Amino acid sequence: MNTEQLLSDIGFIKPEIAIAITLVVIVVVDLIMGKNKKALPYISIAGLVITGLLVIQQFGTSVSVFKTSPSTSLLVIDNFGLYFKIIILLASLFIIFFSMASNEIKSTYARHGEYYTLIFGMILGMFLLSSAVDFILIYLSIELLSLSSYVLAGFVKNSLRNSEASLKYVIYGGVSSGVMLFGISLIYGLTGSTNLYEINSLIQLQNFPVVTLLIAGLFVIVGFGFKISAVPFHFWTPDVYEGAPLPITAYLSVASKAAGFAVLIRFIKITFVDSIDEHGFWQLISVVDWRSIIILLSILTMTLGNFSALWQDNLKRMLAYSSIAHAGYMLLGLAVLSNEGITAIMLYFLIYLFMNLGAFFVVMLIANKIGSEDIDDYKGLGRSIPYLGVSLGIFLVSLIGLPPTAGFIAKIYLFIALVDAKMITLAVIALLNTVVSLYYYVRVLRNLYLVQTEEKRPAIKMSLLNSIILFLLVAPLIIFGIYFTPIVNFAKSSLSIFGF
Amino acid sequence: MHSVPYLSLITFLPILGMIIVLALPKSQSKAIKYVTLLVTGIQVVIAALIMANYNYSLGGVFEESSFQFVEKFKWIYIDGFSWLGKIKIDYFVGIDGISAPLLLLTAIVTFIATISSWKIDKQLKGYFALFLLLDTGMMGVFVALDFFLFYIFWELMLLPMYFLIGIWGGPRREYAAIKFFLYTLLGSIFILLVMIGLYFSTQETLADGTRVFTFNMLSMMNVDNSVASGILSPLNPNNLRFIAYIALFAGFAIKIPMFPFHTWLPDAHVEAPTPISVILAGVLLKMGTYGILRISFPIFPEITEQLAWYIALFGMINIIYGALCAMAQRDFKKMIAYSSVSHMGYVLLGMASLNTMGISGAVLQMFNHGTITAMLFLIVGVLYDRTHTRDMDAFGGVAVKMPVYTGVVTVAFFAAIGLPSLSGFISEAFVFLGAFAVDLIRVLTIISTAGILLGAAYMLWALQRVYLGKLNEKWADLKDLDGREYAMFIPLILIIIFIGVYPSPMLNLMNSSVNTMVKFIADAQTIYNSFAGF
Amino acid sequence: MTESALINIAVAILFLPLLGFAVTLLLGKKVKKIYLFEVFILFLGLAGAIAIAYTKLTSLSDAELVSEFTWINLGNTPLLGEIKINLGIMIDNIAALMMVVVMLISFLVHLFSIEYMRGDPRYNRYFAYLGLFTFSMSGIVLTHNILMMYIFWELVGVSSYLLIGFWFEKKSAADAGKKAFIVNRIGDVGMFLGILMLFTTYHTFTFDEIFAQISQGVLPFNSGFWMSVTGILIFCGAIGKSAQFPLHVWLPDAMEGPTPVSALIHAATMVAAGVYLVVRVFGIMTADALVFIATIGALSALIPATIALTQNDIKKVLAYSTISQLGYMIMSLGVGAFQFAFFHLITHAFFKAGLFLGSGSVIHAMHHEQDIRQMGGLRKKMPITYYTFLLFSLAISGIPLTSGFLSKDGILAGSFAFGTLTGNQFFAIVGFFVALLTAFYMFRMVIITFHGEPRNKEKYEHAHESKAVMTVPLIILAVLSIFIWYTPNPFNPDQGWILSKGINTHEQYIPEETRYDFLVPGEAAVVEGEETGSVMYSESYEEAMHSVHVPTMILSLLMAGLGILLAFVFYQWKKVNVDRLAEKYKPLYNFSLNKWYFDELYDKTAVSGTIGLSRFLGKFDSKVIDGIVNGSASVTKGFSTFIGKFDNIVVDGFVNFAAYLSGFVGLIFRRFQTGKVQTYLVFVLLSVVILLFIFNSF
Amino acid sequence: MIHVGLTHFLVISIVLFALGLYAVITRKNAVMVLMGIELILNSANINFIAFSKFGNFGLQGQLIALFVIILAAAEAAVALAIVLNIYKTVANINVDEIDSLKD
Repeated sequence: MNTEQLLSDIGFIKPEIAIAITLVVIVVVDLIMGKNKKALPYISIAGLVITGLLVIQQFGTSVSVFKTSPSTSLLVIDNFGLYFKIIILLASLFIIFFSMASNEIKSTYARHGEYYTLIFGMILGMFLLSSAVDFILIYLSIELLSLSSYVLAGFVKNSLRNSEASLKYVIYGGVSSGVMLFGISLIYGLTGSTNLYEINSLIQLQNFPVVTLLIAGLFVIVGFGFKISAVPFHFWTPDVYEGAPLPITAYLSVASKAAGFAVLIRFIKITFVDSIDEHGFWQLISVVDWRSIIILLSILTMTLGNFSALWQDNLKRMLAYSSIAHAGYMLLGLAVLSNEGITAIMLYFLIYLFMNLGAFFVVMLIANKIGSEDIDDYKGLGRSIPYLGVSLGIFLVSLIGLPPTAGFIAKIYLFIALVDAKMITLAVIALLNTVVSLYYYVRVLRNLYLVQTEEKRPAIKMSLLNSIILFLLVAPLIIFGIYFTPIVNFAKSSLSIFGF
Repeated sequence: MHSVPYLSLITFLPILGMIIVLALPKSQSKAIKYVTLLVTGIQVVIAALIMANYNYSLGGVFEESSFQFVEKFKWIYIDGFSWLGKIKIDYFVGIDGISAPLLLLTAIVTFIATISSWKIDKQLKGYFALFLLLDTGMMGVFVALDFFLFYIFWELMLLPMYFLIGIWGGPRREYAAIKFFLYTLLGSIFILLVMIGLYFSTQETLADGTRVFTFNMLSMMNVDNSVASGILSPLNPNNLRFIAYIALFAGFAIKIPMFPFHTWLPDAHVEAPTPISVILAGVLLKMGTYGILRISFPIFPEITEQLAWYIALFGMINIIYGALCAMAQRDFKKMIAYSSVSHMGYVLLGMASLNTMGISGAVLQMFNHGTITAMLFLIVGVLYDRTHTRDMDAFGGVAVKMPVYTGVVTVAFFAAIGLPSLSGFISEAFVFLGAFAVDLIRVLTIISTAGILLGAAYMLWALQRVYLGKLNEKWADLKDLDGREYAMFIPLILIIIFIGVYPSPMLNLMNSSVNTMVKFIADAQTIYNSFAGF
Repeated sequence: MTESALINIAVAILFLPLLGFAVTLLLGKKVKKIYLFEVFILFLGLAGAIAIAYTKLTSLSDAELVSEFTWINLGNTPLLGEIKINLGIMIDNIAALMMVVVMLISFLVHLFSIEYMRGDPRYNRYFAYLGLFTFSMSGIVLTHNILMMYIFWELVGVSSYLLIGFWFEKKSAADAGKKAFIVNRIGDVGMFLGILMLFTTYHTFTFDEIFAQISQGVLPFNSGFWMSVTGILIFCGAIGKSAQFPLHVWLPDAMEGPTPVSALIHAATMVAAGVYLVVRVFGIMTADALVFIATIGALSALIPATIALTQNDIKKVLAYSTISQLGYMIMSLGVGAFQFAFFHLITHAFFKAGLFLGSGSVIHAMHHEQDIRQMGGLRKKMPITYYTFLLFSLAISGIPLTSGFLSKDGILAGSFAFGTLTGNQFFAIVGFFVALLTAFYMFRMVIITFHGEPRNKEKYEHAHESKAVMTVPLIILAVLSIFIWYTPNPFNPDQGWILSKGINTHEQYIPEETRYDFLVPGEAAVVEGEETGSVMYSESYEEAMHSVHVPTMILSLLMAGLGILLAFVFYQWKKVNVDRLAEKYKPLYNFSLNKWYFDELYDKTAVSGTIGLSRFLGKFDSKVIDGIVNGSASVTKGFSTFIGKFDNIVVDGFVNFAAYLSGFVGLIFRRFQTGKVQTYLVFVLLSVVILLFIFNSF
Repeated sequence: MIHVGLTHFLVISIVLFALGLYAVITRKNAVMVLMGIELILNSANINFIAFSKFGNFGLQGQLIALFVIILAAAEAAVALAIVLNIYKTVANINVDEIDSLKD
């Protein structure tokens, strides 16, 4: 490929470049300023904002860049990817603010340079992941993402919880990415290509040994499943979430999940979809019954997530399981194998972003004060922290999926997709799961408000900034809960995946 | 189409009130109370205005044109799904003869409940905020004509109720609250599923001629709107309408509460603070039966006909079973709670008759039970405030110390027994007259008349155990009613007596709608049978 | 013109007592003398009633004054057609007469109570309740439709409940009130079902419209059988109110109420309402229904009479005699002796009210001592009471020259005639036997109470004749118990105005094949009927009546005489030692003394049955139903160690079972979360392998 | 002189893969576990190279292998750093004893 081609292609990855530049700037500034790290978060925020603008400005384009051959390329820029990039950016933005508020992170003031650098490492990984269409790039970006998050998970060095989390994370992640890589190698062996589109067309043309394809596919899915923490690849999630610093936990639960979903959806859709019928349902290439696999995974995921969450006393851990459960719901949207389902997932993610981050944020602020994430330490706290309490309530209610919060919209949209695909049974299972989830979410509210305690509970003074962040997290849940046209439109318009 | 958006006003006024209450400082307890009182008071006024401007001749039920105070505008309108067409949800409210009485009831009961909330001292800011939120939810359910909107209001009540029981309730309040929450949520997920199913089975034609899926209840009632492929459309030879009906019915039955889904009720009532019990029994229970009338009946008329006998059966069970259980209680409030189970049975029985007298009776019974049972719970509250016990055997001879109060009690109890010249009698008589006229359920009706007897038995027994006999010296210094309590009881008594003596206004209010409903269901048979072919 | 005037008066005297009730109740606390207002209203009522009766009977004897208005109008309904409920009042001779009886006795009782109730803490409220009762009773009398009948039916039930339990501090009183109301309700449920039948068939409640449709041959479910059923169901109401067997148990307990109340409600008027009801709907009573009615009547006449023999509470004796007399009337209706039933209602109203007020005066004098064994010799102390009481006793025993003789004789003749026509003499035999018993127990009471030596000295010392306000009513009633008011001929009432003019009988409307043969008027009867206003009986019946007239008179006189004689032999001249006799026939004696153990029977069966069932269901509900939905408590307990913390959120119940289940599932799941990363990896690999095997099959 | 074909390479890679997993699962010492991961990665590498050689798909395979080697190095570096950190805090790097985080 020639240079001007290359140059023009570079024009399409401005956001990624912006991220990279910010990363470098952070490193440099960190070196120059030495002890004073005040500027770093603001630099990162600026970087994110700029990137955001670039991303938005890219909306509508649908091209494949960095051609490896006339037909194949490494990246595609399409609304689908951009949508997830927006989500990732939003999440990162919030996380920066969280980090500024979190005691844990403050305690590592000296190493803030690394911290933000690593975060941007993650962001870069996720960006590439959400628009990669070549296994090489997919694998590389996953590794990029993982390596940064391994370190971040154990960022607070002197804390055993942190270190243990990161150790588990790195081993677990290492193995799963290894397995994935092995799967990729098999696929490469079968088809002689690592480009999803090419593989797709090849599979359609000649029929490969199913077993090998299945093994390969499963191995790859192990890798993705690890990222989106789908059962049975989820085991790291609770431990790491509990161990990691809270902002990082929040970040993992939203951003890296989002990237994981983006790539998983893209992988399934590009690799195994034959055609799309007029109702927007995907016709799979009939080699392996991926749909059943996904259905199985999704049922396992939400059920296990919810039922295990019942048992948790540590709020962080409970939220970890709840995030697993939500991954399960979203997998349902994928199981539908229809544009409708994908829209549902994307909508769900946007809303999930706010409610989950919100929940973690409140937990963090409370933990900052009372130094515990144990649900039993929340007893009777509600009165002394009116605003935090109420907003936590709203987040949890939204996580349950009750109107008039956006959580309800996310759920109902998912169910609409399911019923539309005549998957009533799945819908019922999901709904029953919702009822189960009520137990543990409400348990928190119960401890906050219903339980009367004698001893005076500490009041928490909120800095203006935190109040604003809290508001920014709560407001959308209510607004979109009542008037959700814009987000649905947004999700819908971002549906177009390159090549279809 | 009225220029004044009465319904939106009456529905969202409490939200405004809630905001004001939240804005007020904790210390301003008086102000908070008065704001709430004012808001609910205005609601009563608006309700009165609505009744004043109500056109008695319009039928409603299934045709939008004959609904009143209709407000309808685009709420959610998402275009350009190649395969799904548009997503369209309207803000669509309006009332007909079936919702109008309940609207009035809600306004009145809420107002009374506010007065009886006066004694609340614990965190009253939160209390009244939630109270008002609940109010909006209830009003909304009764005015919503779009299923989606209906469902939102339906769920909106859950949380406030959970907290109102859970924070201001009795010793086992947490258990009661979560039980209420879970039961109702379980019920509403069925409703949700059916709602989505119906959504995909119904398309309405827009002005520009395009057909689009809709949550509009009225469209769902019209067969012409159903989509052949829809899983709940009668055009679909292997549709799931039957299962859907059961699910929907179960969803509503939990709220009624219908045997055997009733077990949350006694707990919730016993633990809830008095005003909340009043609201719970006075309004919330009605939503179950209202939902059945407003949604199940007209949308699934053919299955309604098929299952009429079973509905009546459950009605009968509720009547007898509830009465007998009530008889067994020592806890005053529990007794009343079970009596509610029994009285809601009459509503079911009346609805099952599917004829004008029966359904009018049912709707009127909803209204009457709302007022009467509200009074009963207030009565328990009055006693509980003074003595802090609800064990009926701990009393005796209260009448000596509180003659006026006992007079009130007598009126309320006899109203509950269905004494002629008090409102309870009219509705029960209508229910029986309607149900007896139907050959199918006549036997069940005859058995149900035992309820008349049992009702008298447990009510009078309670009356005697608590109020008559020798005065239990423990309560030698009981005070009779104070002004605030007069304010709660007198309006209710007047309503009960007025409707008992001259029910025509109420009956006329609902009559044309009930007739329309009956006719609609009767006619639907032939229409739906024609699909039996394929 | 006069019609409308009468209607207006009627409406006025119907609602005046309600006004009295309201005013007296509301002002009772403030104005001490407000009860006088109530009494005054009753006086007006009495005047009005008499005016109505007089004009009605003299000027427009055969007319039937109706005025109605539409109460509820549902218009033309889809499935049921036109639905329109009219309420209104109807004045025919029977109603007019009944109004006089009600108002008169009510007024007298008001007077009597002024003295009797003096010093009661709730003095005014008592009069208020009396007002309520009078209102409801007038409603029953004046209604022109069965729905309104039912409405006021229940209202008298309530006022009776309030008055019986007036001294509610006494548990027995409160119990009695409750019992009365509930037992009545049993009957009312039957009546209500009957009403349902009628409405479902005829879409109206108005008597005349129903009758009209019946005479056109419209029957419930088009069968005579269901017509009879309907009739019997309606009659159930009467069984309850008129305390007929087997629902008679409430009346004796009702004596817990103040004695004037017993006189007004439980002797003269309310309990007679049952008879009045049957009189009203007599037109729809088929032969089968009437036989049923007659049987009930006969039993109710017999059983209480046997019980009254041994009772020692003066009011209890009277109560049982009341039931017995009501039984007479019902029986007489059953055998078709329609007029005499109503005639006896009137006469009985007067002398029984008299008896009660008399006993009231005695009780008042004896400081609320009711046991006749504590009395005796009161004759000298309270002459007026004694002589009036004696007169009433003669009347109830059916001794000539008293009103009682006339009506009772008519009833016996009626049943006798019925016997001769149908060959079933059961009712006649019962009738005569009861006549004997009645005479006996009445005079037993008279003798023990007023004759002989005082048994309780100091009570006797304080005893004294009551004040005029109490004795005057007695005298008035006594006067009214003499034949002359009803007929010139003391031995045959037929020529008396009350039978010839007053009670102009209804015809029957049901198809002729369902009636008694003798209730099918032949041609001649109709011709004759036009003179008497009666178009009811076949001439064969008229003849039978004639033929049995004299024998009946003789027989009944014998019975009454014998009864009185025995009473004197036993108690006055002590020729036979009663106690020895009682010893000798102890079982019989106890059986009678304990009222045939009816209360015990009902307690053991119906009452405890219901209570037991309710207790069971109560448990059932909290344990099983909650259980089924809730999951069995034992399981929950067993695993409570597991559920531990989880219990705090959702204590037991469904919540619990689901909780337990889900919790258990959760437990299984958490076993995997060992915290050892290598174990995790094993699981992952395993699951991948499993997945492989599952999906390899494709 | 036997001819070495694709199968041989594949067999080796499978064996390596299995060994790697075995090491990861069984070894107590964290460093050993990391070694296992390296084995897994390299088994994949062998695949890539073998396929690209025998399946004559061009050089893409070798290319990937290079990338992977680099990444493996990076990963190892990070992992070892973490292990070191653990060792600092608990003076022990036995993977199966580090299980304070669990249900």
